[in-house]
Amino acid sequence: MKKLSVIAVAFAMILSFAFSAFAAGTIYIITPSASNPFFATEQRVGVAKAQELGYEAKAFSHDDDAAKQLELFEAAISDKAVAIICDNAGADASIEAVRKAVDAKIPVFLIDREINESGLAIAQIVADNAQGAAAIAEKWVEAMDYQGKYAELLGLESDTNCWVRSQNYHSVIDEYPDLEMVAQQSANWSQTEGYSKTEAILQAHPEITGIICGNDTMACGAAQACVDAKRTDIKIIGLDGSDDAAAYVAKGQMVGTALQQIARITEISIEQADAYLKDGTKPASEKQLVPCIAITKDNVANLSQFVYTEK
Amino acid sequence: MFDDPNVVLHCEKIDKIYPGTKALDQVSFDLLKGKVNVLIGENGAGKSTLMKMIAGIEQPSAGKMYMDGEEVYFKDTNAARARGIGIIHQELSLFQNLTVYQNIFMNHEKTKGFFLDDAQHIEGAKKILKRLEHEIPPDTLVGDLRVGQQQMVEIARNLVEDDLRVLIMDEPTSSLSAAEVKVLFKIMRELLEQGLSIVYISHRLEEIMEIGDHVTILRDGKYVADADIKDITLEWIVENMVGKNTQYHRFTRSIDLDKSEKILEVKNLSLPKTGGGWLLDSVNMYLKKGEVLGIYGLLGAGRSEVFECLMGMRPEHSGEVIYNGKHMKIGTISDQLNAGFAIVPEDRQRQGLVQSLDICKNASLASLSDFTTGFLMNYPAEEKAVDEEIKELHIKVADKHLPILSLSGGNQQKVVIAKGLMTKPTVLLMDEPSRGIDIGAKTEVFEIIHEFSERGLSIIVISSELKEIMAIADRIYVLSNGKCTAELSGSTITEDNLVHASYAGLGTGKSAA
Amino acid sequence: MKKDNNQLVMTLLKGRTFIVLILLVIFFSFASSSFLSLNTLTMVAKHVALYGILALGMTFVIITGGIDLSVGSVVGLVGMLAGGLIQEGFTFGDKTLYFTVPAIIVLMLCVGCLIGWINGIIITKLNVAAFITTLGTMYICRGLANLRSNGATFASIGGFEGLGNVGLKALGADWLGIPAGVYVFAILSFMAAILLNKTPTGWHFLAVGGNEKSAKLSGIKSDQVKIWAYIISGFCAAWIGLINTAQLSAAHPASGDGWEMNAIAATVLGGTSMSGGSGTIIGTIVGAFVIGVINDGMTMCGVSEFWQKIIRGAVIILAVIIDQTQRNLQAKMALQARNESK
Amino acid sequence: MKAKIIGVLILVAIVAFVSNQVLVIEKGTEGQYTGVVAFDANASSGSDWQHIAAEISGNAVDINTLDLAELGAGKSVKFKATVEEFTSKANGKRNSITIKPENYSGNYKFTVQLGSIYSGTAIRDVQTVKKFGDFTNQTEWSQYAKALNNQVHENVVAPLGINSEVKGKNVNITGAATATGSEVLITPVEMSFE
Repeated sequence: MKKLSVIAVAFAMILSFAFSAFAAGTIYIITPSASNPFFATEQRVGVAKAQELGYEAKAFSHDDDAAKQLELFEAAISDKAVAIICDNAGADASIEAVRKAVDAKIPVFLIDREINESGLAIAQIVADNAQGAAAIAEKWVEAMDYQGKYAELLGLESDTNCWVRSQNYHSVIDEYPDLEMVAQQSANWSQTEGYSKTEAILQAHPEITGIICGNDTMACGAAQACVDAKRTDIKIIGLDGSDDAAAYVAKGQMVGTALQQIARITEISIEQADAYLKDGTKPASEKQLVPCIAITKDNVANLSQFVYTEK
Repeated sequence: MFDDPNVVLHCEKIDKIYPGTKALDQVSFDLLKGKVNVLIGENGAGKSTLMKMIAGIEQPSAGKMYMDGEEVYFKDTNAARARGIGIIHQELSLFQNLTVYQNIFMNHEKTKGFFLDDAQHIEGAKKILKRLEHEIPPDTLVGDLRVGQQQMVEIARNLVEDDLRVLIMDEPTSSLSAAEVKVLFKIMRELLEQGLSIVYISHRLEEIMEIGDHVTILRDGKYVADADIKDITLEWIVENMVGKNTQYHRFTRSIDLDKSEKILEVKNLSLPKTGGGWLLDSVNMYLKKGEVLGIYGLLGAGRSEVFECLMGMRPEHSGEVIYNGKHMKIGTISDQLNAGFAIVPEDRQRQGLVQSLDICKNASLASLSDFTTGFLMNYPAEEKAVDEEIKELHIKVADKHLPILSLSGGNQQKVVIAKGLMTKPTVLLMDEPSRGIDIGAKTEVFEIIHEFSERGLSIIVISSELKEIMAIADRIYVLSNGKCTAELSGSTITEDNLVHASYAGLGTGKSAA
Repeated sequence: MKKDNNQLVMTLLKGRTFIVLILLVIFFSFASSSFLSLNTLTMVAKHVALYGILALGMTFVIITGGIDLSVGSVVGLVGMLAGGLIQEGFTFGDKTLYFTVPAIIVLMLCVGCLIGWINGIIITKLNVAAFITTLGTMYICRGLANLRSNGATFASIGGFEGLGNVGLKALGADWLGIPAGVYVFAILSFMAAILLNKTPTGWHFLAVGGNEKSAKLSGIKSDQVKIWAYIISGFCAAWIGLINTAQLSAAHPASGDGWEMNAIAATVLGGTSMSGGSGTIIGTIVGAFVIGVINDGMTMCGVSEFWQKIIRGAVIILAVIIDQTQRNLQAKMALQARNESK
Repeated sequence: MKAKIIGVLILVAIVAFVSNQVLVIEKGTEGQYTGVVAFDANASSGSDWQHIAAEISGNAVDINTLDLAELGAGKSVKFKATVEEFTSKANGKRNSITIKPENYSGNYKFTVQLGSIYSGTAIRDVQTVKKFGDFTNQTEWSQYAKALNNQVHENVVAPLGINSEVKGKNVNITGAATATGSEVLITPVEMSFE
């Protein structure tokens, strides 16, 4: 009997989370892990904007697992969602999931990252990682005075963006023969790993004067490791534009970061979804690049919660 | 070459050496055709080991075996089975998680094409169980059966094959009721008529006289004697089993135990056995201050269980314990330690010592809380206490921070005793304190026992060695099959009394004496 | 009176997973209007197939008293190898070999079996604990999966007519409205049930897990039996590697990360004892469905990711507690029955 | 023994089956079988260059008619100017000239980048010959931008052999201009010294 009551309590618990208001339809917002402030911003802004426009919104994480993403898409289809907003789990591995939704007549709006297929999603509102990486890399090259040894922290190697960012860093940096990369390690987008890998690299290559990082969480880890090792001479860049990174930039412990205007991108996607659902208006072009803004000490004050406001 | 039509299997000078001990020493054995060949001997005499060789479970270190005039070598049970040798193990070796028919046909499965033919299994199981007069539903889980029923399933497993020539039965009746034993004997006679040969190991002497044809006695891994049952008496068997070798010096007591008060009394101590029956069945005992009390019995008689109950390791026991004149509620192990009980366990390596710690830590492990200052260890105090104990027990130690395994067995045992004594006990429980140590160390251990009892420590000693217990104990309780079958003291402590009492509880109702 | 009560509770406990499954389905049908529909149930079945098939193999391993942590990584590795064979072929000297899809399927199943075999050999012959061995192979396989493409994805899983390697996508498609993975799940479940219940080998799995010493005394080659359990597990994982790749239309080196835990959870929910010796295929299937229904049901109800994890964990622990309760009660009832017959 | 024979037979069957189900081709000749051509940014930019240069020239407006505050991400511009300074950084990889446009009186600073490395994506961003949507992803899109910058160097800047002697000369420039703050960066598509 006791066991049954335990089960009953468990059900009641689920129940209390289950019901929320029925509205003009449900928008699914599917992003990578919400443990990262960047993706948490996508979920927060997305849900808020969708509710403001009168929709119910459900936010989920696919944890960069393409199979889990497919499961979430299929759940959305079964749940008869009216639209799906997705920051996807891989340019190639996500195509099938998007196709599934489109086949079920659910419009898909991709944000932040694109997929390697046109004509499926209504919109792909992409943060221009390539341009952002190149832009901040140029700032970094200047800060390095075009010479010196440096290390690179890569993101999760199975993630498309990891390589987009790395390639575009290198498209700028590799033009300068006096800049030499002596270490390249994956820190899996993680702050802890960014910290520990940086410590290890500093031990092995004390001569480095720069570290380029695939995202801000790793860059923050690297910056902290350099601060702790009293290596104020090391020039670090990241990419995302998080508040944590901005704090390091403001203190001069990082050279800069590139802001992906993710709050803006998410809002645009919901607005476009709303327009499409109301009267079928599609955006002018499917692929829309939203440029990144290079953030350095000069303009870091303008950045807050992934929103850039000129002051 | 060996060829005798009356002998199914001949063992020629078999040796079996385990690390440290010689379990079998040049044992030759003839397995007579169509007979019940009885093997008898005290615990550790090597009966089961010899049977393991014949059944292919283990292989002899030296010696040969012959069957049908040719030499045979059994590399595993399958090889022995192929020669028609089956074995019923002393410990049940059934699959508790499977059904009766699955157990019976395990590895002898009947198939139709690739698939199991369960209909045939169930049919076959029913037939065999009917023959055994135990019509257990074949799809019952073995884990749900009584031990006696499980024993029947074990026997049924061996009868399922038609080509069986030799059946080894290692104490098959130890958990059977009188009625079940009758059925078993009936089946054994049937099997003999069918030309099977049986090896029968049992402690129940009167059973042996009833069913046996030929008896072989082993002692300490050596052959002692063999004879046809019709030519011998129970007394002859006991005499040959016990032997007349070593004698220990008997200590003289300076304490007058008659005037000593009872420090511990146990009334109606019972301990249920999982799977039915009792490990301890209404045992009554008392212990006086300064007394050395012996508990004698065969393996599985319930000796260690008495200690386990007293040390709080068996919360499921029932009965009353009076300690220092007051009723005592047995708590956890640490409660019992605090109350003044200490134990020197039977299995030194597994229960007595922590191999990874050094000598000093092993000795002080049970009394660490006596050597603390605040939350921290007071190492000087600890080392001083250990040093004293080492001196008192004459432990030969070069450096007390050496690994415990660097000591000889006897000195290891003394460390375990030191550990018990360091808790400053009122009652010291010693389970087989002389096991696995050489004769010199044994004497020293006995001296320690004597010395501490003279100082007023009350000690209970378990031993399965007659000579030892007779030498050190002031008074002896004999346990047999969970029952207390005798209380001996002074002149009544004789080998005959001890042996007969130790078999008394096993009888099918009447006493063997 | 009390005895009847016990028997009722016992029956409920034995069928607990199934009862929980029914309750969950009823609950989610009320909680989400679109849950109880053919489409949703097909979807749940498709998702269940993924870790259900892993759980089939895991059931054999756990029955023999082991554990296989490497299955998730084998999924990733097999997917990458299959994707690589389709997209880049196998280069040998100055020739490149392109296999047909049936050949790739056969090869990949062999890879799965091979990894299982290696696990089994290390565990039985070299006496390394199963947990450690498969933890090691888990890392190795994940590393190899990433190494195959340097972390990149193989996207051209469809193959090319000209290279004769079209067709893998069929494993991710629907056949007569039912996903291919569900057919594979059904067939493998059927085969596993036959193997476990209807063949001598099946008995040997149970015997080795229940009492290895007795099994050896009965002449069963317990090492071989255990090795087979790991081979079966690897075989099942290879199927998931192929199906998952086909469903995603891309081979992704992070695929299957952490799925071994889902498989273990499904197996345990299905009543397989972690100490070995008991377990059923049907139990595992029901267990997999319980997890699937919880996952999809909670998603459709909009339960947040973080809460989902908490609830999933609670369900697993609860299942084991109930399992233990059942065992205790069973022992108690057996004792009771015995005392009465006395 | 029986099991071993069956095992070997199964293995042989697998090998036979797999070796029967394989296509062997010369390494690197996949294209002949699949008809797939890999993306090549340089090839693509080469064929587009003439159109793009022409488009930028055609759209170019005089810098004095523009509100420079709205220059932002890029516009096509043309003007005549005087070279004030020639700078060379990073071993000649980052050459540039600062110029003063004719008739300009504002306080913006004008720099023309002369390579060999060019920053930014101004050329790509002002042209309309190719769109982002024509490419598979942003990587290709950014490779395309870089390839266009290379075209600038090859076709426009390198032939002129510019060095510090250009200081004080007058120059005619058409190109793509972007602004950050009060600095205008020009990537030329046509350039001639007088």
